[in-house]
Amino acid sequence: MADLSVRIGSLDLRNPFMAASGCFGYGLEYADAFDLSTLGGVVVKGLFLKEREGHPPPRIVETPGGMLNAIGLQGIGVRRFVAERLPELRRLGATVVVNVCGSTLDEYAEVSRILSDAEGVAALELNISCPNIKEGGIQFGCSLTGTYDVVSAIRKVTSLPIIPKLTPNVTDVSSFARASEDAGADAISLVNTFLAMAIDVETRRPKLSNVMGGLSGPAIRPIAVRMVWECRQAVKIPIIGMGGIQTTADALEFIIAGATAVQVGTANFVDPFIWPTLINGLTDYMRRHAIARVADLVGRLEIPGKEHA
Amino acid sequence: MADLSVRIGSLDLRNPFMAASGCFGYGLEYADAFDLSTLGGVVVKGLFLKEREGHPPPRIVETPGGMLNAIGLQGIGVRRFVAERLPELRRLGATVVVNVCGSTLDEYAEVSRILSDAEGVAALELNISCPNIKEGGIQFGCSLTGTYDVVSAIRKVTSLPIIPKLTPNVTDVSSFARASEDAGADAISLVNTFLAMAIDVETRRPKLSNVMGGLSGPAIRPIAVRMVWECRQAVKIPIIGMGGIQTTADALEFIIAGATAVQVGTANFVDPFIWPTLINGLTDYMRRHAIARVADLVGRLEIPGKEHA
Amino acid sequence: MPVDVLAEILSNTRLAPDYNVVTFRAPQIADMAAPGQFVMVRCAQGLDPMLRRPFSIFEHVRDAEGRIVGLSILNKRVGAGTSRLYDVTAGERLSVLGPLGRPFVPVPPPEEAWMVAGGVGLAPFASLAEALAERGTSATLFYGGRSARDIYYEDFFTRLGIRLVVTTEDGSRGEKGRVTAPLERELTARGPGSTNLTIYACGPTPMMRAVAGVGAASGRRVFVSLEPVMGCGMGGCYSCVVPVQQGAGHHFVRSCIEGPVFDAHSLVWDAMTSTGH
Amino acid sequence: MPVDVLAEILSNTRLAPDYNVVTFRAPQIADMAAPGQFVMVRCAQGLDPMLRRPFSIFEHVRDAEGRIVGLSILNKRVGAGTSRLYDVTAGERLSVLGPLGRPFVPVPPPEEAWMVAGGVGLAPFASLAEALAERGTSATLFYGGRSARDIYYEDFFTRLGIRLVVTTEDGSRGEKGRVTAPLERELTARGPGSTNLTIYACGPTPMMRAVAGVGAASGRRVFVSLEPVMGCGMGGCYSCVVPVQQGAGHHFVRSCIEGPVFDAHSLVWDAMTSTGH
Ligand SMILES: Cc1cc2nc3c(=O)[nH]c(=O)nc-3n(C[C@H](O)[C@H](O)[C@H](O)COP(=O)(O)OP(=O)(O)OC[C@H]3O[C@@H](n4cnc5c(N)ncnc54)[C@H](O)[C@@H]3O)c2cc1C
Ligand SMILES: Cc1cc2nc3c(=O)[nH]c(=O)nc-3n(C[C@H](O)[C@H](O)[C@H](O)COP(=O)(O)OP(=O)(O)OC[C@H]3O[C@@H](n4cnc5c(N)ncnc54)[C@H](O)[C@@H]3O)c2cc1C
Ligand SMILES: Cc1cc2nc3c(=O)[nH]c(=O)nc-3n(C[C@H](O)[C@H](O)[C@H](O)COP(=O)(O)O)c2cc1C
Ligand SMILES: Cc1cc2nc3c(=O)[nH]c(=O)nc-3n(C[C@H](O)[C@H](O)[C@H](O)COP(=O)(O)O)c2cc1C
Ligand code: FES
Ligand code: FES
Repeated sequence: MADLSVRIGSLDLRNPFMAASGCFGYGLEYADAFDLSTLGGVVVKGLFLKEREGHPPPRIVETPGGMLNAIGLQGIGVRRFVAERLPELRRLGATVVVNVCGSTLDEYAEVSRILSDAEGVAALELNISCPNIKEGGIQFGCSLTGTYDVVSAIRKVTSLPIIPKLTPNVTDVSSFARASEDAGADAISLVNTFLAMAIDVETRRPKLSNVMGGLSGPAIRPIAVRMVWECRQAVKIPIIGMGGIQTTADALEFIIAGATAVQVGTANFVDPFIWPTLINGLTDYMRRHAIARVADLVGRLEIPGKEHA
Repeated sequence: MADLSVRIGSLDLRNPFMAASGCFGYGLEYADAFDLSTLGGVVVKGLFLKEREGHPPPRIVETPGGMLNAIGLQGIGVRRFVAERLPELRRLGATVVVNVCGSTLDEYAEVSRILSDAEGVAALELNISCPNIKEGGIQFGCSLTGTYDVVSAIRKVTSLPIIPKLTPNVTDVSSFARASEDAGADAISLVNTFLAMAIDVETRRPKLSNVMGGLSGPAIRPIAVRMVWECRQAVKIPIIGMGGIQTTADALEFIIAGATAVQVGTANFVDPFIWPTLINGLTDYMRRHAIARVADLVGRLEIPGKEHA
Repeated sequence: MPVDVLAEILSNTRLAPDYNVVTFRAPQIADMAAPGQFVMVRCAQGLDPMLRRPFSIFEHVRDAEGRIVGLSILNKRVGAGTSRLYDVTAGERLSVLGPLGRPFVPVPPPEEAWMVAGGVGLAPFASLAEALAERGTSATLFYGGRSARDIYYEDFFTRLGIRLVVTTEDGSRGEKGRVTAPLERELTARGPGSTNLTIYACGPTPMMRAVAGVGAASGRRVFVSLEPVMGCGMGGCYSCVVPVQQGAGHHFVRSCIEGPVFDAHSLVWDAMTSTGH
Repeated sequence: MPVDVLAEILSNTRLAPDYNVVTFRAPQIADMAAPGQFVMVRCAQGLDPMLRRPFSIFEHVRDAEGRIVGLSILNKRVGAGTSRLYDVTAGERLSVLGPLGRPFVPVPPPEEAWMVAGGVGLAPFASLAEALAERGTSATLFYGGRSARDIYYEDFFTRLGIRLVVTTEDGSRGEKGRVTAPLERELTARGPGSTNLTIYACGPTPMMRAVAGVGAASGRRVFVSLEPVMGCGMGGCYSCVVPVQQGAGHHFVRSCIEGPVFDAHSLVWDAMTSTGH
């Protein structure tokens, strides 16, 4: 029987499949549909210190092979999350990763401190890459020093695994992976969404109230896989890969490119019962290829002798 | 009757629809399928000074809503093009734009000089953005000074309109638009393809012989539209927009976002007879909306009072 | 608890150039479904389109013995997904997820129930009408369409003993004009609060807003079923929010799990984005 | 000059769990088509998949009066596009672009024609066989498959007076083993250059390479129809290149316009990427 468990720093996951932030609410929304403890992990919606209303609708629009979203990080704030959601998530045995947001270094640190003091948070994913709000950390995520500063600031206040989530909207994502590693990150996750827009040509207006939004879904997968592969060459810390994963084969592309775990976002909207399918598919693949542990697959891309790049 | 003609610097186009470089051979491949002079313009495959063999197959692979290509700029070289292809293109009344490639500033300049001396070249599109070959100019296209240097070097040797083609694989495409304008470009075109990869999980090998390739097609359209809109705010020179255009509505998204003309690449593979459909669709749209000239549509995105970006 | 059923399509009945009824073999969902709940339908297997689309559960489909064998949806063709559903053929299988959302609560007698439907907004009222009939609640359906072509299923409702008031904008059927006109007239005729009656409305946002207005004016409770764009239907994406009153301002709540049925007076209509037919 | 026809599907005949024949109403294309030419089929309207797929023109489809009404393709299900084509239903319409590429040139008598087909590689030989029969050229078809299940259309060829030599890898039909075995045997029996004969081959790359080898060994001309991945079929994308000899090395040419039929001896087989069934 294949061993699906993986290790992200000090964090043990039952299997490599995690629900991506913002695509799974606070997890509890899915609790009576299935057993949350069967997932590798649940990354909850991005949280600031305070509650946020987010952007007015329309907040999403479908595009070829994907979708744009500009939710604007609506959320209940970290304190209400800890008080009202976390206990139930613990009770259900979910491996909870919190997507940490901030407008300032202090806010990132404060949110992280509160989460470290709470019971039942397995790791912190630092959202320095939300393209949809000015103060959403993208100013940190698009600057190497900004990335370094956020990670080191949070490193000081928590012993939880910290996982900066990188934006794909940069020239060289691997340099951001290195900055994260240098600042003491335990792992990195990528990719967040691609800044994009769609226009209703009949009204000549943007289709999203926020004008721009983030592109996710199968459309971006080949770019995300490339970025994971580039980061794999650049850093030693584990990578959590995501971007358009719909099937086990899609997930395997990320794992073979160098991801130790993967997250599924948009595909969870299309099929909320996707998890058993992914898990069984991976077990089956490992049996067929006689692979004992997922770790034996990570980064095992084989490049025939010919010219690379 | 709507006026479809547009102006790109000193270059007049019958209509805004151009065949994108590398997706239309040297044009002549399509000459007996239809009248090339009915297109706004034909951008021929990228040309270096010398012939190039390109990468071994497989050179393309389909991905969700798009495709990857790593052709490696196979081509006959600028001299053979001028001798063997250009005269026939002229005879057929095609508006010929040549996609200029180079490994060095000198090569860019030399290719440009040869093309300026030839009869029948309407403009030069500078390929500083091919993601598929190390020496394909991407080292210029990903650096602001590199972009500035290439454009000014070519500005010195030609009076033809020069149109740098920008890569989307950068953090801030609008800064490259400005660098191009400052260096004397007559227009810019964007986007080239997104660096990406696909993996065959059964063999654990890349699906392309070149490992990485460029993502094109509908999948990238929302990102490309966003980039055109950003560049529209940044520069005064005309923009030629492209990326996943399949229908007149898709083209209108680019025009409304700020493109004066558009190019169609991948969709030409799916439907080689797409041109009349696009042209009639635009005529029809302009009638329905009582718009006299395409110019009246360019950049006319209307943003409702609410918060932007 | 919602279930996802790869449901066989039992029939596709075209009612007009852009309206059709699709019935799915999904007894598991139909058995649980309450009036006003909805399903998320995956209109195509692949990417054309990719996301599911929300549809009110229209009829409970029964076999000869009256056993529930499935459910139907009333589909109006407006774009990619609804066009696919307009073209489906019996025998095809599509994923149907449900039942989802908070239902209409059918009032018991002596309370009266007035339903107000605009176009495809008729959908949630078939099962609500059945529930009301079961309880013996006397009910009226105010039903507005653009023209006679858009008015369907009248006998379905009359057979249940529902009183029908039909309006069309072109007057080709019933009273000419908006459906809110007869509603307002009858409400004033009744005089404020004279008898207890509750109003249920579904249709284009402006219509629902108007109904909310006349209802408030005559002090009646109004429940509306909203139809915002929905990405997931399960509370996961926060795309479907609508503004509900909070102090002086409003607060965005997810209509897929806190709705789609809302007390009209709790909504901030000025802040509402109107999608719609 | 190729044309693009939104062609009605006249029939879809399943031959086996992964082989079927689809006939299209596309007389404009069939009328112009020569043996070995191909069409680019848009397997779906949307993005599943997006790019067209290349298929050899299999039969010319004729009506009762023998007028050409369309063409058929022999489809083997290997992925997204061919799976769609395996599932199409009569009445559906798909875009078919063609005829494309350089055809086989049928040799005239007294020259003999030997055709070598591996699996779905049979496709181009139906029309070549007809052309040869018209010219009265005596012809043989060496036809190899994995098992009896993969051997079709024998009477089509025998009716044309073609001699058939069938092999299957499991021996469930005809001779057990590779199709190249009887080919090689018969070639040696003939002795080098004794009678003029030309070999035509289509199938998996390794098979075509082997045929090229035995052909060369006995000094025969061999023409192969290659099946690389093709993005456009019109010479626009440079995706379909194959290596042809140039001096000591090779040069990549576009097989969609300079092929798909090539003189096997002009190809650099060592540099050939094998796609295939
Ligand atoms: C709870 C609920 C119940 C619904 N019940 C029904 C029903 O019973 N029958 C029915 O026909 N429709 C119903 N709708 C509306 C239906 O979901 C949309 O019409 C559908 O999602 C449009 O998808 P599309 O791909 O065809 O259009 P798209 O291609 O997605 O969009 C095409 C056009 O339709 C508009 N549109 C998109 N979403 C909606 C929406 N939710 N409402 C109105 N316009 C929209 C878009 O703005 C665009 O202008 C319901 C919606 C909700 C939220
Ligand atoms: C000139 C020409 C004529 C052809 N004639 C026929 C024919 O008559 N009947 C027929 O069934 N097929 C024919 N083919 C092959 C056919 O085009 C491919 O099988 C098809 O494109 C695969 O598409 P797909 O979407 O099903 O597979 P994809 O999803 O695109 O790929 C699935 C698998 O098939 C492999 N594959 C992709 N392209 C090819 C290819 N060109 N050849 C072999 N394997 C491929 C891929 O590497 C992958 O492993 C022909 C190809 C050419 C170039
Ligand atoms: C509706 C929506 C909301 C999202 N919200 C967040 C968020 O709050 N924080 C975050 O880091 N990423 C957020 N993301 C990005 C996803 O977590 C993920 O990085 C991205 O969607 C790519 O994965 P996918 O293609 O599987 O969806 C959101 C994505 C979507 C579609
Ligand atoms: C097969 C292929 C070859 C290409 N070759 C070139 C090229 O030689 N020079 C260039 O500037 N762009 C090249 N491109 C990029 C296109 O010109 C275009 O910028 C890109 O494909 C986006 O447009 P599309 O989505 O309409 O294809 C190529 C694209 C494809 C798909
Ligand atoms: S539709 Fe996703 S939260 Fe309501
Ligand atoms: S398939 Fe595009 S050039 Fe041959």
